[in-house]
Amino acid sequence: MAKTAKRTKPTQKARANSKSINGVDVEDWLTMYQQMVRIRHFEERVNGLYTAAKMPGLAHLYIGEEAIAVGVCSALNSDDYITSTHRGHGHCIAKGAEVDIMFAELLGKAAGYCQGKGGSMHIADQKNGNLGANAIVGGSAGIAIGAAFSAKRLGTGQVAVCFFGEGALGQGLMYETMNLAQLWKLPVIFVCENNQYNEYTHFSETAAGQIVERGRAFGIHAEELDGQDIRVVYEAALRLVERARKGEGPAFLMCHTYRYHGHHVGDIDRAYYRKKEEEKDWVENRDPIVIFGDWIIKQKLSDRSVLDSISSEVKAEVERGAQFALDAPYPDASEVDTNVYA
Amino acid sequence: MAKTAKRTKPTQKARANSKSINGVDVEDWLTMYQQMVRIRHFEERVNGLYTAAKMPGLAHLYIGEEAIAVGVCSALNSDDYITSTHRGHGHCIAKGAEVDIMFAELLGKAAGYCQGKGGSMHIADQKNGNLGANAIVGGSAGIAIGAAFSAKRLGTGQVAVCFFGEGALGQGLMYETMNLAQLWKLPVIFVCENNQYNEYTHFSETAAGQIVERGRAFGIHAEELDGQDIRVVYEAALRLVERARKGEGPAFLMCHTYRYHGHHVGDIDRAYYRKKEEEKDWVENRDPIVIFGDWIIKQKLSDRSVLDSISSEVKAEVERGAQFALDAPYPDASEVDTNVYA
Amino acid sequence: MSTPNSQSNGTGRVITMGQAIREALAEEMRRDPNVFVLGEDVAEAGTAFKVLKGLVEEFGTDRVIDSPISEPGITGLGVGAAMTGMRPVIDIMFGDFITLTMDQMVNQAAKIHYMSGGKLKVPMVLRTTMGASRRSAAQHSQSLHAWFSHVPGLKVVIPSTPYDAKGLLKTAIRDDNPVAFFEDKMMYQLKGEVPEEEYTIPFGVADIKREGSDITIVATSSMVQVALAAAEKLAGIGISAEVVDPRTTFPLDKETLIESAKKTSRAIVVDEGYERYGVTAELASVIADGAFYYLDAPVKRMGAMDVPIPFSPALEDLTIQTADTVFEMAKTVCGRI
Amino acid sequence: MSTPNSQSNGTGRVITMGQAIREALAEEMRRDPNVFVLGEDVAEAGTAFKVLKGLVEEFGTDRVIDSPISEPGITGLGVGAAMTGMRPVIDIMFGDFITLTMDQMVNQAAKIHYMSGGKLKVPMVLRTTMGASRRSAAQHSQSLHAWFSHVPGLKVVIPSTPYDAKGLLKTAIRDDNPVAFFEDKMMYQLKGEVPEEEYTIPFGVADIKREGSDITIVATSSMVQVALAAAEKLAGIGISAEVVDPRTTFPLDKETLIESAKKTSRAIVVDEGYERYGVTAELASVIADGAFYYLDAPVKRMGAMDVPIPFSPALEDLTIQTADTVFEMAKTVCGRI
Ligand SMILES: Cc1ncc(C[n+]2csc(CCOP(=O)(O)OP(=O)(O)O)c2C)c(N)n1
Ligand SMILES: Cc1ncc(C[n+]2csc(CCOP(=O)(O)OP(=O)(O)O)c2C)c(N)n1
Ligand SMILES: [Mg+2]
Ligand SMILES: [Mg+2]
Repeated sequence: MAKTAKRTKPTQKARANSKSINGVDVEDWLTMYQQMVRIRHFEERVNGLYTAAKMPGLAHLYIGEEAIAVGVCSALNSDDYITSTHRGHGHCIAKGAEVDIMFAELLGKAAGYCQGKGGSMHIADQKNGNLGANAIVGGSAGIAIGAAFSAKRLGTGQVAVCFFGEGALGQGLMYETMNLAQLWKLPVIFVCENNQYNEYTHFSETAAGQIVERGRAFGIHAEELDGQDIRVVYEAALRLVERARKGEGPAFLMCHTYRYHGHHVGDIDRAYYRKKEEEKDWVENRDPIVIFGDWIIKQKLSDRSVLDSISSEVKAEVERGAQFALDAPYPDASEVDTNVYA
Repeated sequence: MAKTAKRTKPTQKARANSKSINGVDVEDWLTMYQQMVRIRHFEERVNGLYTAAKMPGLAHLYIGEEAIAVGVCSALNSDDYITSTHRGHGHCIAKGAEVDIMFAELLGKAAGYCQGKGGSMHIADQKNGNLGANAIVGGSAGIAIGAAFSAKRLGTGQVAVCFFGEGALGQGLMYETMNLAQLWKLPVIFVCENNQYNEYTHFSETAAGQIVERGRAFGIHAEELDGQDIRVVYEAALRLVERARKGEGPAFLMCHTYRYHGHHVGDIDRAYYRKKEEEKDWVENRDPIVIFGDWIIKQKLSDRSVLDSISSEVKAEVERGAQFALDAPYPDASEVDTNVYA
Repeated sequence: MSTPNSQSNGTGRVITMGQAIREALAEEMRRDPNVFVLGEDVAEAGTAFKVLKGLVEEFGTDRVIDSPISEPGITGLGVGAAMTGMRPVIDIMFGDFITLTMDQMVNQAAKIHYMSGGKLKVPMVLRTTMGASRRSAAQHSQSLHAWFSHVPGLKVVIPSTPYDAKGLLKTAIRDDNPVAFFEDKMMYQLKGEVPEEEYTIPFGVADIKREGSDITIVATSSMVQVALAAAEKLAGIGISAEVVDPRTTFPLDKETLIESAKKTSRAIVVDEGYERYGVTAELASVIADGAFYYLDAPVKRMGAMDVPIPFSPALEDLTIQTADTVFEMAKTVCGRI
Repeated sequence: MSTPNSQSNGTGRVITMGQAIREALAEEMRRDPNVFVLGEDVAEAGTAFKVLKGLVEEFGTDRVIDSPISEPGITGLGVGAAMTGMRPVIDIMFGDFITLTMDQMVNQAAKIHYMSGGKLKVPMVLRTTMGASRRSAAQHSQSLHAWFSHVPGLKVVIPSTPYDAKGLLKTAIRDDNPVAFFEDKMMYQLKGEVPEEEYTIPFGVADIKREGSDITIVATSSMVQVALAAAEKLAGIGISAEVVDPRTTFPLDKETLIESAKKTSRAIVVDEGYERYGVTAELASVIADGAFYYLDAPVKRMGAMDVPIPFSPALEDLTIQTADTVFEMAKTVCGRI
């Protein structure tokens, strides 16, 4: 299994022998950068596999939203929990998964994280605390508060993050779980990835009022921020995770973002629901990797060539991972009715 | 069918030839008073029937909350819609139902509003716009916005009121429907009857944050008021109904109130979840009928003897209604499988 | 209204199942201004399956309405609107999401007419999908029509051809009761003859999709094509199979099922729902009871494998019945091993 | 663990079904600190049925937890807690409200083990009620266990005696899978022998509640007492009825059902769920298939009448099977008319 790059969790305090900005080590900023780039390359390869008819089913790409998954997960420990969505590859990578095993899952191969039984929409990586993607919009909110409940009851100090798209705010379960979380001060953070669209419908047609108020209505601490700037996301996540760990209860974080591609890989003609210019504006002016890379260079934490080599290394890793998965065998037919019951 | 008392809907403007306070005719204030007393006597008789083992099943009494149903329904036209709850007798009477037919329903008799098929928890009176009590907590919110949707689409000018207990705020459906109502500016008013308890649990243990914020989170106009004072309820209802009728959208009205009796008629020993003194305080100091009666007298709209005779007339009507129902036949066995399909 | 024979109605006009469904909706919306469509991405997108593409252009966003992702809420809105004069058609994208509508459909829609002693009614349609083999994994592949079929007050339609889909959907929209309409998402491209002239198909009338004399294969929705393919193969070895499609699980045309089994003396039931406690159980037990004295072999059930539907193509294809598995079972039941 | 005979275990200790359930919970909570109970009014009130009265005094409000009226939310919390080390017992007051839990139970709980390739598991119990005749009307009287029984990944328990309830609930709590446990609310006061010493009852083992030779009556939950009363009446006219209680609808002990029917050559199945597409369909078709060559008469199904459950006592009592209706049906099946 390919593991080319060191992926240490950024620590929260500066180390003496290392240049640090905002209390974060340079290596850690670079690790975050690498993770974002890893997601980007992974997703582009997924798109390629789909286009080449090498991937069964569909996939929902995370490209454009990388700063959120990486910013939030970089504030978590490896044993903290996350629950993810149909658009879950980014969360999975950000929480520490290996791309080769992920590709295997996406191709329905036995070597995949779920033996090929789950696929893109159900990828889970329990070793790194990823309790799974979920193909029911909003469906994982109960799992997230349940994990937070366990953490609190067992006194482990773990925190749970519930990632969800703004479309999930249509689901009543979100409100039931926010109420429960706040009532019992559960260590859970609701991270709303507002990429502006529920499938093919703009969120302004589906969400009345101000989204952050949905959290505040339950007395939950809520913030709204630019999801394209990982420094902003990371800083907020660190604070809120810390707060939750100390027993101060849940938080709601609403991040503005954008998905560059279609709702899923097959959603090519998008003009009927969003303008090309809008897409162009986000891609050209608000790309999270560009914003972060430029800042790194401006701060002289590193230079372009280092960033470029991170990118090419990761790209090679991703390519090896895809190849591994393409070559891997399908599960044996006898697997079809195993794991139905534990 | 007993119809002893004239029950005209109070009009919103003062008539020239009639003493009026706050723009409401004296007769209309007295009609409201009469309706509150009718509910009170009806519910006491229901309790008596239960205690005497003459009523099948259970019933949830509305005693103590009369000002809300009457205050709100007095602001509605007869063809406006309401949806009601398991604690629905008050709404049913306030919307214009006859007590004899109601008693027949509660006793499972063929003469009942639903031919005895529905009972206390499903009583409906479509002629007066009552779309039914509902035994699923929060379960009628969809029906309420659906009725409002019809009204808007058909251009009828009708308004729908969704009555619900504060316990229903635990149900995700409430939030889904508030979002839809506000998105599409549906003429619906969400009336929260906060009687402090979800069955045997105080609402502070089940609801995080401030309840009115639950409406505001969706951009819905929300108000909080004293549900024991019908003048306050009525005034607010008039305004909000008017607003909804004009197409200005939904509203959320949270009324503080208290149920004097148990959660249902069988809930006798309540000390483990609420103090006798608390009950006593509401009954003695915040009774909606006493508050209203005292005001009527103080304003010299009427005097005690008139109020007393309203009460005794209504009491006799209720007694005749109960007797009618006790004497009425059960549905024929052949009715068991009719009305399954329309 | 006439109900021309479904196999070959002689019009020569061939359209897809998706087109047939859109036609049915468009015709009913023209006929009755109170019919409207509500669901996620139904308007400009024309649903995730593009089945309704074009509808919003004719009827506008007031009648083809994009909703938030609120299955319980929109179903509830449908119930209330139906009670007050409208005829809602609620679109639930994947049949797996009916889990979210169960309270509104079962505790509200199904019971309101009865609970009100017949005074209120709920003329609404819930359109949704079913069917696996789309590599959509466990939460986007189920065929959960057995649940609604269990519930008094609901009617359940599971069409298998463009012709049936159109005629039955028009009937569903005109019905005064809540009707659940399940469309196999793999069949939207299936083509079949559909006449230009208007028609409806009554509920509770099974359709014999192929006549035969040696064995009865009762099949629903997606499994009808599978059964027809199996029947063709069976003909090759001299077994004459009759393929019967109930078309509605409720009302159920028990008589046609039983008569066919009496005639052939052998029966198999095939459905894409999970096998246990599913539609095959009801159909099999109806036949086993009604044709008891005529049967030469036990009625065999063939549902989907009782496992969550796996993503991997290598596994998913093993979970649903195919022309081959039905062929083999029919051979066995006919004592040809 | 030993499983003494359920009919008469000789201990002489007689307790109610409600007590048996409370005992099972208390014992498991003592044994395993990760077991907790979550539901509406479960703590001081001890549930609406008072079944858990006293539990909170022993275990405190950290382990017997009152919840908001959020069936989807608390079921979801249970799923997540189960995945991360706890053993939640979620209390859903009325079985009618499982409508609200379907997504969490079916799309999440039931599938997580499989979808994760066996890496995650969901050891939780959803306790709920069933049963009519309490004058609680259409939304508080249903027996909806057929739905969960349809779903791969779930196990479903429907006990009929205090003894079974206790032993099966302990097994449910220790099981590593999501288990739905249905308690007939009219049976909480039913008394029966329950030994002092600890025991569990394995899933998937039917219990022969009465031996007989002329006809098999398969009955579940509340219908077991009805079947036993019918058997007693049948004995009076010389018909020896065997009463078989599957105890769990999944896993289902097909063998015992089939063997009994083979022995008696006649069978009836009785269940309190709606008849159509319900539990009786599965049980009847399993027997009709498995005992085909031994049966002298068709297997007859007796479920609840297919109507929303009416409030009026004059009507409600007509909708469920009674000792008399079962007696009459058995007579007919035995050719004694
Ligand atoms: C309960 C449910 N309803 C509908 C769908 C179909 N669906 C899949 S993704 C999606 C849009 C989700 O939008 P959002 O939550 O904003 O996430 P995004 O796709 O934008 O990341 C919909 C409607 C679903 N999977 N689950
Ligand atoms: C969905 C659902 N869950 C639980 C119940 C059981 N139940 C009936 S009334 C009630 C309490 C309702 O409290 P609230 O909404 O405040 O109304 P109140 O009884 O105080 O008028 C509960 C939990 C129910 N009927 N429906
Ligand atoms: Mg989105
Ligand atoms: Mg209350």
